[in-house]
Amino acid sequence: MSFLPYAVAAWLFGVGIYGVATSRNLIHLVVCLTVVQSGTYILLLAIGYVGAGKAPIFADIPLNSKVVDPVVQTLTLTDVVVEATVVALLLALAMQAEKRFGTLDPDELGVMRS
Amino acid sequence: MIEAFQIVALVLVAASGTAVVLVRDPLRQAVVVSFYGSLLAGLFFAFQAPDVALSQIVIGSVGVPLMLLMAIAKVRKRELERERDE
Amino acid sequence: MNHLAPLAVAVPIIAAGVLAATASVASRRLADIVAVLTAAASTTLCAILLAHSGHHQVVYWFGGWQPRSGIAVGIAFAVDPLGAGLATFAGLIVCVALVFSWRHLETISHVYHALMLVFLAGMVGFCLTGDLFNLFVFFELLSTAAYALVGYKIDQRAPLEGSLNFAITNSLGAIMVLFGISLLYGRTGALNMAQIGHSLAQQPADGLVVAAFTLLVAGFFIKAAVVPFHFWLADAYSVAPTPVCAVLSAVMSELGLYAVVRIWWSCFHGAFGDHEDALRAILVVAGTITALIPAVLCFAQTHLKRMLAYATVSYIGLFLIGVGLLTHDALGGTAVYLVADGFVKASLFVCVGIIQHRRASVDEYRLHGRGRDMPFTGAMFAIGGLALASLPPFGTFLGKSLVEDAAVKEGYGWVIVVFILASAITGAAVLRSAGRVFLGLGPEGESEPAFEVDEETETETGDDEGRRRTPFVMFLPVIALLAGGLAMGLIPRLPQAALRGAAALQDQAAYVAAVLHGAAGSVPHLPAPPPPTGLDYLYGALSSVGALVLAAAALFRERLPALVPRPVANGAGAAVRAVRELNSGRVGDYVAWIVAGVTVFGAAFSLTLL
Amino acid sequence: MSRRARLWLLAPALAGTMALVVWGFTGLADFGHFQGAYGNLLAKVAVPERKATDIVVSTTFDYRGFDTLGEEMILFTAVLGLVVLLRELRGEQEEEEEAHDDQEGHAGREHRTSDALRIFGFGMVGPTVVLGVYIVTHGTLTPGGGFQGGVVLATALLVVYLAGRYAAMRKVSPLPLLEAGEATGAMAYGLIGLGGLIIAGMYMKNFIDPGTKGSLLSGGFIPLLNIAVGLEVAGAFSLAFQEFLDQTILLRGDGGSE
Repeated sequence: MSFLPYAVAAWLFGVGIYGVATSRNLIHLVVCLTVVQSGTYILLLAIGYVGAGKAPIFADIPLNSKVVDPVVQTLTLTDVVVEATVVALLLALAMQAEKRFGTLDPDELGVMRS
Repeated sequence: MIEAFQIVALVLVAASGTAVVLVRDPLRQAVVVSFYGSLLAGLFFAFQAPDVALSQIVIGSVGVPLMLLMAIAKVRKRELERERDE
Repeated sequence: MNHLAPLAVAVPIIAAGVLAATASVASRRLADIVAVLTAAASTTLCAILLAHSGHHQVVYWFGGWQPRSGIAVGIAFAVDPLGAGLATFAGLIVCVALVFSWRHLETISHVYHALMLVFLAGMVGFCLTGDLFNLFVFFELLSTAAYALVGYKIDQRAPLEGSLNFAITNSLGAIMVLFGISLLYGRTGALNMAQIGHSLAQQPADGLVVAAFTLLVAGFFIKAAVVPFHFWLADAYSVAPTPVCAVLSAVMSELGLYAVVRIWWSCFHGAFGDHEDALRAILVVAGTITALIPAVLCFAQTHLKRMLAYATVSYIGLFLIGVGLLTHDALGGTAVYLVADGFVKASLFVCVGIIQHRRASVDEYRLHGRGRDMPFTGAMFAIGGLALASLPPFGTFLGKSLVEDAAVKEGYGWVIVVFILASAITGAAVLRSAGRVFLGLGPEGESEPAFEVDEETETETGDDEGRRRTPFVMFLPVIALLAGGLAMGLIPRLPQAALRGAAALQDQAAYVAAVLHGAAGSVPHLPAPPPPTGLDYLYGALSSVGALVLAAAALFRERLPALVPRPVANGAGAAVRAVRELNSGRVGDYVAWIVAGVTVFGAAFSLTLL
Repeated sequence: MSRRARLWLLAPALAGTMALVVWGFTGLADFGHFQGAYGNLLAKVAVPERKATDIVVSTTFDYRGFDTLGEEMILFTAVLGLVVLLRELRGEQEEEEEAHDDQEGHAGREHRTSDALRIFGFGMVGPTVVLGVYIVTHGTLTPGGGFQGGVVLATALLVVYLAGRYAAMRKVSPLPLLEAGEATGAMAYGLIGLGGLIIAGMYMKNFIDPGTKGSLLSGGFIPLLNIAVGLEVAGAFSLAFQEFLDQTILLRGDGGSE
């Protein structure tokens, strides 16, 4: 059971990539990419979790309390913001592509071959 | 070591993450992904990461789905226009 | 003096903010001037850092958080000569690109300038940082700027598609890098590369280390466009605005390889050091494939920018061989080769930009003979082609000779054939286009309808008056870049300095001591490598003459007697077509190839490195 | 490649990659047993040194503040990218404007929002802004900070849109002002870092006295950075929402005529 968090991270990685590779709609594809990325959040936070540890905020717990790793949380914060920016940019591209190509199907774009 | 509510949250996240990928219609997917974002936020609370959870709520279950909805709305509108033109 | 390190990144970042904040009031010319001056300032800072790092590793802890008993508390810039050199080179290319853009992209130029400066800041930070997660942050920063810059011409279809494929594949790469970083953090509890390397070396490597290594390498190989991660590159580089192409092709791809070098020597060398031979074999084979297949695709192209894009991939393969030999003389030689080739390729892209400005097309057949009245551009383009084919005394020749000599020492003498073939074929493609466009040689042909390109000029000042002559600000970059490529082959102490830099980068113990314990480790003294021998000149002549012969053969195919039996020729043609078909423009295919590549590299690493 | 061929390539490749990833994960410490030198050190020293009670925040803005500068810039760059990618080109702009006038002629969507919703919406703006400002300024003490508060502030603008109409939203936040605010926030972070170099001799060095634990101004320059980030994020997300709204604005107008 204690492998479950890592297994979920791996599963999201795999299922997200499956979605990206087989997507028929650019908007759907972008969302699948966020699923892949959410695998990294779970992995990071699961790595830094300490059994029975508190959140690393010493507002109302004593200074020597057992807390979970604060570094992974910092990294995940950055990661979440990065995801939002990538989504915004990709959506903008998808919308422009739809405007010019008249389709959102990545398989029908294909202006450039070979 | 792993707590029961963490297991529940993890299973829910895995299931809804799969659902996000399998729902191929963007509009329905935007709804599912908003739900997924909230579940993730819950999981982060369960992992003792309230800062991340708060970010996840504002970005993952509000910000990103809003952008998605706006993008979908624009696309739908153009589709309608194209149909009208034909 | 160390304070220059953060300023090299902070200056362009703050300037980008100023440009964006004053967007509605500042004039275009002012933005041009501010951007060029900022890029020049950042370049100068990097150059000073380069000079300093030649004596000892420059370590800068942000916020003054020095490590405590070997545990890094903050983020450090750990500047070594090769990283500083690459950052300086990035700054130079961005300067030149900004000068060339003087006449480009008239609309919302302030955003363009801000994006270019952020792009530069991202590349500089990427080269200087000593923290693995910080490396990821800069990786994302430079990528984000690059996606927007590639898709700049939103009124055309191809740039949108190129940018989409670029953004999706590279985001996937960034996620893989992050997975790798997470695994390493889970094992070592550290993000500082020196600390990670020190910690990994303490215990035997296992599946976790292999998986982390594979994911990191794959993520950076996507950026570098190593086969089979390379498909996105041709789509993106063939459609970006010319000045952006120059930066992408000359610097950004190469950064992916730099990152692999960095993590291998700083993080993984201690854990896998016993299996260096196996890794060497894997990387050299991957490099050979990456050098040869895209070289053929390059030769098969008539779209000039796409041709140069494939040349970029082919050269990445050559650099990968050089890097993959894992010795300091090969790495030093690769550094010289990489910078010289970057100058040359940027100059070729700029030449294509001039053609596009004057003739509103980048297709070899459509341009047939239409460059006859542009002798200067033609000459520069042809010289660039010869330099690409490593004609002495260009820096490409020197770098290639250094790497070849190092390969012979390691028992990989056969890669000389790969170097000669790849440089001759890519050079021949350029020379053939030069002959067709500027001299009108060869029969007129139909351009391939394989992909439709929106044939438009990028320069928006281009009324007929403007098209009749090439503005000076467009010529200047070509001359400067070619001169840079030449200088790389002529500066007397350069090879020695590059080798010393490479040796410093590869000295993991000294790196750990300098970063974590503040030791002022000195850069080792090495003798200068022997100058190119007669044999080296023979190889250089072979590739240059080979390029000329191949180009002539392509131009005058009809007049030649049938040297190859028809079935063989047909078979070869079908094979090339089949390979070209793989580049389908569909991002789903590209993702499938990327995953396949991860599996192949992962299998190779896990079978040999444990 | 045909889709079938792609699947044939993807299936074994993905299986292999997943196997590699899972194999890697088995090398991790059992869930809940992590002992990271870096994290443990920070958990011990951060509160005494920085007086900020939320260690995640003092790590984000102080110990690893340089990462956050990069992250800020990613957000800044992404918004620049949106401005580039969603810009209306000459010609297209006129088309859209004509359509817009049309919509005005149809009495717009002003009447499509019910009065109750509008009043509720306007009523919500105040609390949303207050909540956003609260989250930004209390970052050093409790969960939250510039990022989370900034996004909340940006959604306040969306509430204006939901409650009233696009024009009202534009009036509240003219684009150039937002652009300037966003860029200023991004720049401010870099400049505060520079302040560390000038005043304390090290880039990104915390040059303000950390104060006492638990006070609103504890953490030295962390509250300042939080405000800079809040400004940047609020500006960035408002701009992002507006860029996407600019594109969708006509939808509501069309809705009635369908």
